[in-house]
Amino acid sequence: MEAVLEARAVSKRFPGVLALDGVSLALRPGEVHALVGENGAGKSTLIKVFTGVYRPDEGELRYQGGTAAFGSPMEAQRAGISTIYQEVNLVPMMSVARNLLLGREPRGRFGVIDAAALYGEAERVLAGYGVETDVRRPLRTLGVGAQQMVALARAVSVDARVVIMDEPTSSLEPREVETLFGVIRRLRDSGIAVMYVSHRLDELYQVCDQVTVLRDGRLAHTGPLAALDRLKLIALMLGRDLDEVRAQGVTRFSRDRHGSGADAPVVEARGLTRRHVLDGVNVSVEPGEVVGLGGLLGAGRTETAKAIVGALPLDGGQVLVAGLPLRGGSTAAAIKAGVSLLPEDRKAEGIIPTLSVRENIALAALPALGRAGVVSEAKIDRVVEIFMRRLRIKAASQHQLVSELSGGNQQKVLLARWLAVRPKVLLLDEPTRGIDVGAKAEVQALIDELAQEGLGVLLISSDLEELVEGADRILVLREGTVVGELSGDEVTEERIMATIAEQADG
Amino acid sequence: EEPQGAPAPTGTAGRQVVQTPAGTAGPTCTLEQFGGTKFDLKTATVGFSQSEKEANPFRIAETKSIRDEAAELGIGDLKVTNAQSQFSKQITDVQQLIAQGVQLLVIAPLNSDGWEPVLQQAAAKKIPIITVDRKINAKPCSDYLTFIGSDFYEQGKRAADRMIDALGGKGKVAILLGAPGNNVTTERTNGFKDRVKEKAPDITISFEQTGEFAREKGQQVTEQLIQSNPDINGIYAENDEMALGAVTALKGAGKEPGDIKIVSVDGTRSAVQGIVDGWLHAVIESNPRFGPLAFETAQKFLDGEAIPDKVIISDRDYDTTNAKDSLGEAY
Amino acid sequence: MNREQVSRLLQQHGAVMVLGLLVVVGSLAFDSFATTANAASVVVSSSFLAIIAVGMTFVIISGGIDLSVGSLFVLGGVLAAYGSQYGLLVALLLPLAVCGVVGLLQGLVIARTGMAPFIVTLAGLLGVRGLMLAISDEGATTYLVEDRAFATLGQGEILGLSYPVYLTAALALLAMVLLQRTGFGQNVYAIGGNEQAAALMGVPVVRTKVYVYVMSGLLAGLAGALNAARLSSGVTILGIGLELDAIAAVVIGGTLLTGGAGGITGSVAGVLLLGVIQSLINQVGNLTSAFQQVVSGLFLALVVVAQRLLSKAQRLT
Amino acid sequence: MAELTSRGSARVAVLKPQVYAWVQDYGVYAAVLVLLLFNVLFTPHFLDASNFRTQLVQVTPIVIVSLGMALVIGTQGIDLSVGSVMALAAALTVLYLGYGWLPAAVVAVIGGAVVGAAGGALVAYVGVQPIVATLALLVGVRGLANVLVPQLVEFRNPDLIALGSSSVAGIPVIVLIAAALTVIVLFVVRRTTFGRQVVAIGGNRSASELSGLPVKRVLLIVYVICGLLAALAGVLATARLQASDPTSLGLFIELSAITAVVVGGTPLTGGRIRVLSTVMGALLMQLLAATLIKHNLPQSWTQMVQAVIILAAVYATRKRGTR
Ligand SMILES: Nc1ncnc2c1ncn2[C@@H]1O[C@H](COP(=O)(O)OP(=O)(O)OP(=O)(O)O)[C@@H](O)[C@H]1O
Ligand SMILES: Nc1ncnc2c1ncn2[C@@H]1O[C@H](COP(=O)(O)OP(=O)(O)OP(=O)(O)O)[C@@H](O)[C@H]1O
Ligand SMILES: [Mg+2]
Ligand SMILES: [Mg+2]
Repeated sequence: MEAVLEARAVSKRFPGVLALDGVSLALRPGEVHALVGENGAGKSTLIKVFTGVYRPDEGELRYQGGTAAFGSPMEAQRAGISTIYQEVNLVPMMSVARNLLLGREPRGRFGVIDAAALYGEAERVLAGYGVETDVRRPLRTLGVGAQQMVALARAVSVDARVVIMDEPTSSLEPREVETLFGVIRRLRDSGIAVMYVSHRLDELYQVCDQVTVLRDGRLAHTGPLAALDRLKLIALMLGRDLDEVRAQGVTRFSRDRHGSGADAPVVEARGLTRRHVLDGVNVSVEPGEVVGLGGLLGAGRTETAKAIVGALPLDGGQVLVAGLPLRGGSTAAAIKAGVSLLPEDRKAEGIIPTLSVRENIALAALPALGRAGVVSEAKIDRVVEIFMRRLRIKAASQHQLVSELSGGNQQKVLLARWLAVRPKVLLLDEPTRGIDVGAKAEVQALIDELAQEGLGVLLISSDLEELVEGADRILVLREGTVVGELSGDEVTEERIMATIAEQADG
Repeated sequence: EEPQGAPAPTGTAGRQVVQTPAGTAGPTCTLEQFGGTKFDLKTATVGFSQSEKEANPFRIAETKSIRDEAAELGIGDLKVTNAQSQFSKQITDVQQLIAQGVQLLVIAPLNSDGWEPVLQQAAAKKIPIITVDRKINAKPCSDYLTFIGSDFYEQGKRAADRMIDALGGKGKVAILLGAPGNNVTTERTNGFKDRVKEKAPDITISFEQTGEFAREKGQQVTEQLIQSNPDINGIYAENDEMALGAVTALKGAGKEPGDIKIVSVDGTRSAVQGIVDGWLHAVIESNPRFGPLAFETAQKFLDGEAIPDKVIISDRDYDTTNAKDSLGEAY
Repeated sequence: MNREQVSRLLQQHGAVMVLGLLVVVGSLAFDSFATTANAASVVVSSSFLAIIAVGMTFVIISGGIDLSVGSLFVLGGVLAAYGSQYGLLVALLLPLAVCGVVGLLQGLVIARTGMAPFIVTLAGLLGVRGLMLAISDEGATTYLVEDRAFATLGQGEILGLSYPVYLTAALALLAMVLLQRTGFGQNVYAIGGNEQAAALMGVPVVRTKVYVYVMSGLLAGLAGALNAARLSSGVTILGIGLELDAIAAVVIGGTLLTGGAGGITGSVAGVLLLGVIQSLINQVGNLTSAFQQVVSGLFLALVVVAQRLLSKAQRLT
Repeated sequence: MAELTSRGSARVAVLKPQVYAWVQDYGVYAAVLVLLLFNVLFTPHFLDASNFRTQLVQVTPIVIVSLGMALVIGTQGIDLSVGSVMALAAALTVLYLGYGWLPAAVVAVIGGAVVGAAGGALVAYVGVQPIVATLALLVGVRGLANVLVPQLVEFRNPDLIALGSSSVAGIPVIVLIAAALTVIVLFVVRRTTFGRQVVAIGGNRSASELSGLPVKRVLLIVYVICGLLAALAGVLATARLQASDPTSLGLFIELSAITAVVVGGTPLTGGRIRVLSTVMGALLMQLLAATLIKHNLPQSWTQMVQAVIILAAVYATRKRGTR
């Protein structure tokens, strides 16, 4: 069949990086086309070239049989190319309904927006995606996952011929992922072309027909997905030998349990309470133990982690580090005591976009990397070098702006920031979100290694597989309370699901 | 350290003198013509609207003179507002004074034009308005009662006379202009230029830049000026503050007193002292002590006497012949 | 109405509440404060700033700022007075055309080049005042309003309030509809809330920004023209620091300087708040000019702190 | 072969952005040079040493104020109160001059720090937006200065006058002070933990909070420093004027300072501070004003030319999007 959207030998250059190097890709109506590759392979860049955010330096774009040069995302959208970008791109302060229907608001008399119809329509649309919320509240009051669903609903509900999704599931719950897949299949059946970017390989096999693999900005493979098994796909992405990949396995968590179970907890949270959000949450982590936090969207996992590091004002509760109470409301005090949080929202709470990779890594450890308030460039050099190597951060140089890195590499920079302060306990909120298989394995191995060295880890992840393989013990949260604790052999995906479901029904 | 420029002395020293004795020339106005009703000034509510902050000798002396005279006469209810140099605020201020029920308004206008809304309201209530120091462009005796003040154009001309004297009728002169758009600036400039053109065509005005009536600006502009135009012979400053700034600049550039002749307008104590010290050549006075004359005029008006449409006061000159003796009278 | 709605209302109308409070306190403290004449003078004199603040609200919600409004205000007045010798129509259209074009240029520069609005409109502030001085012989010439019909526009009264008050009210209402109930308004919020996202969502960023600055320029020019009609002359010394008053009013009204949130009601309340503060200071009567400034600075600080605490309290509930 | 060509074209493509980047970073320097050249050609007596001394002396207060302003802008803030702080410093200086010039200057600088602390506290702890918090101070503090010293006061303290008008090796003392302050601020921004924290907070406040930075304290200190520097500028300006003039000292200097900072390439959105370019920005504006005055342009022209030059300078240093 004729391609609806096609890139022919497209190249795109950024200062110091050739992000795309002669990439060709054809997208046909009624197919779901997976686009995969390591972090920084150029996936997001290719998408942005397709949708008029960037203009290609070389090569040609073709849309519906003619050459296309979209001047702006708006033009692409008008022409029928609808996109969900990797970072949630909505307006946080506007209401859910207005975000959803921006530009397509129902009109009443005199062409004036009909507010009642607007909210009604928004509620109706969102209900179809399993989001039930007051559509008048500002979008920012929703969790990341719910926001992603709004973005999805927005993109799909316009009249589109091509729908592009850049890691739509990275912040979705399993149930929402199912909803999403339902939507994708419906789109495919109605003859719409879907491009799908994800690092979660299982998902690809569930919905995708075709696959294109990018590596270092170049086309590594394109063809039917069914023809490739998982290992082959990984090998293509990593550009490594099949045997090598096979030997190392996919997740890098070792199967043995960390922590003796006899140690005193290094951090212990008692009765964390905050109205409407947390209700008496107790968490403790021992040295060398990886504790998982499970639960659905909005269960309060992020809030628990934030409360522990003092980034969330509490109505009640206490945090003890090595038996000593921590001063509430002060992240600095928590970090000093050895408790650090890798936040969930990389863009808003993680990176400092105006600073370089180097400065981002050194940020939290600065007081230790100097004397009398004067920084020592030599000490920073050492730390930055160590972590850039250890985490294999891919950047033109350590002086590159962090905002120019791919999502996965930004995440690694943040991990490096936290490891540089040598914490006793690390709270990781979705540490592998948006990270490619290679990097994901590296991060997982790192978590393992750190735990072996005696670091306590609190792991929050929507990826059940990761949670099960990584954690020694799992607390399941629902509506701000701990509703179950699983340890030893109970730590399985089924049991977690069951615990959530059981409580939800009861 | 004894701070200079203490508040003006009270009493009769430096009291304003009317130039043209009342009732000799020009149209006049009586209570009857104006259409107002007689009231007792002592028990009346009187409003005074000041235009600029009381932060320079002129404004301080002006407000003080009004307040002192009101106290002297036993006027119980004097309401004072200050527009802080914002014309819109002055309009509102006066409207609010009217709303508070004043029976007599004394206004030091920030600007001559733009008084329409106030004049209408005052006319409707037959409130007599006396404007001091600056004129209002409107009809005397109907829109307002009368104007008491100096003739700024005349001041400019007199300054030009002193400059022509000082330079012997030829040379290069720079003007430090007041704030742009200000009536005072315009008139003092025009008076000076017209006179120079008329009497001393050999004097060229080679430089005019605004010093915004402020000492620091006067200093900065003069520094630039004498650096790039070292051949300048005289500086006409449209107020004393800029002249004193110019003096600081000249000192800093290593000039001696009298190297460059400075003439300015106002007559503040520091400026008169500057004449004594030899830095200033002459200062044309602009007398701010409006209190006695304003209330005297009001009283006469209420008593049914005819009031001239403008009361121009006679300003003095200060120069080396009288500066030392007049120091006590300067404000 | 539930708790959340009540507190949301509180926050959105913090300025209105502080205004109410101030009026009550003022009436109790001063006999001559709560008179109709005084109220009228506050309302009338506030109306010009209010018109400017309406335009500024759009600009600030879009994430920008417009420092040129004070200069446009005075330019508008001078042009209107000058134009009035050719009749009502010219008196109105000349300032609107020129100020609109200035707004258009600023908007184009800001939207096209991505230069900071603060600096572009700061240049506008200087350049427009320079233009005004150039056409008024360095400020020495004050054009008088020749056309009676035009003067009436600024001076005519209904029920003791002059026409500009009603015009301001109408404009504010129109602006509210524009902001809340049209696609343009939504685009303004979207751009201010997250410009990048707005662009990706298909909002015409450049066009919307340009419109916003054109509107601000037009409204500032209109306010200047009406003021000239009221004063019957094109006074050249007006408008210095007016942009700061307008910004203060908008921000006190609850609009975020970072953009994306706010509304017209708040801005109008903010303007009235500034007017009432001034009026209260005048009521006290015998403060020296320096003390007046201290008091208005304190008042302003108090008002923003109160407003801020109100909105904080809301977030905690 | 394909490898080779692609590398070759890559070099060309890299070169062009470098030119942009250079203009972006050093545009102010170029503009200053152009203006200097113009003056050398067309302005009489421009090359006199006294001329350069005049320009440097006049720009000193703006430079010092701009240094503090650059720090504040780096945190994504703005400080409108600097002019009023200068006025307050002028008032305090002359009030306490009886105790000698140094104690008076110290009191003045402390006064500035207190005002800075007030603004900083409103911004950091109450959460008021910087522009309004400092606007309230702009109004109130100038009033306070006028309450303390209602009108211009001349003084005869020889030490203070000497501070304002004496030179060391032909360079005015106040210029040396400004240079020293520039070096200090440069050091603070580039080499200290505090400096890094300032830009980090400006770049992303919530990330900085989560990284354990003492965000509120840093903000407070930044405003205190800004107040302190403004007060110092006020003392020096007073020394030079040989009079304390709280009414008009520092009027509208906030706009000049902001212009200097922005023309120097520091974005108003925070997260970046360019110290030397800020000084250059101030010099550019000073030189421009001097040029216009020396050529006796009317005020109307002066303002319009300034507008155009500001736009041109900022246009050259603006951040270019990648497309
Ligand atoms: N605006 C930019 N400026 C400079 N370099 C950039 C820019 N955007 C992307 N890059 C670089 O281009 C390369 C490709 O980035 P891209 O975001 O397309 O990767 P990706 O495949 O989407 O990775 P991820 O899976 O981590 O999201 C990376 O090396 C990145 O550093
Ligand atoms: N869809 C939603 N509807 C209403 N409120 C929500 C929704 N999502 C989140 N919230 C609010 O946010 C709070 C916590 O959400 P958050 O998403 O941070 O929790 P989480 O367990 O960390 O989930 P996540 O998997 O997204 O990290 C909830 O208590 C709720 O008040
Ligand atoms: Mg990506
Ligand atoms: Mg979460």
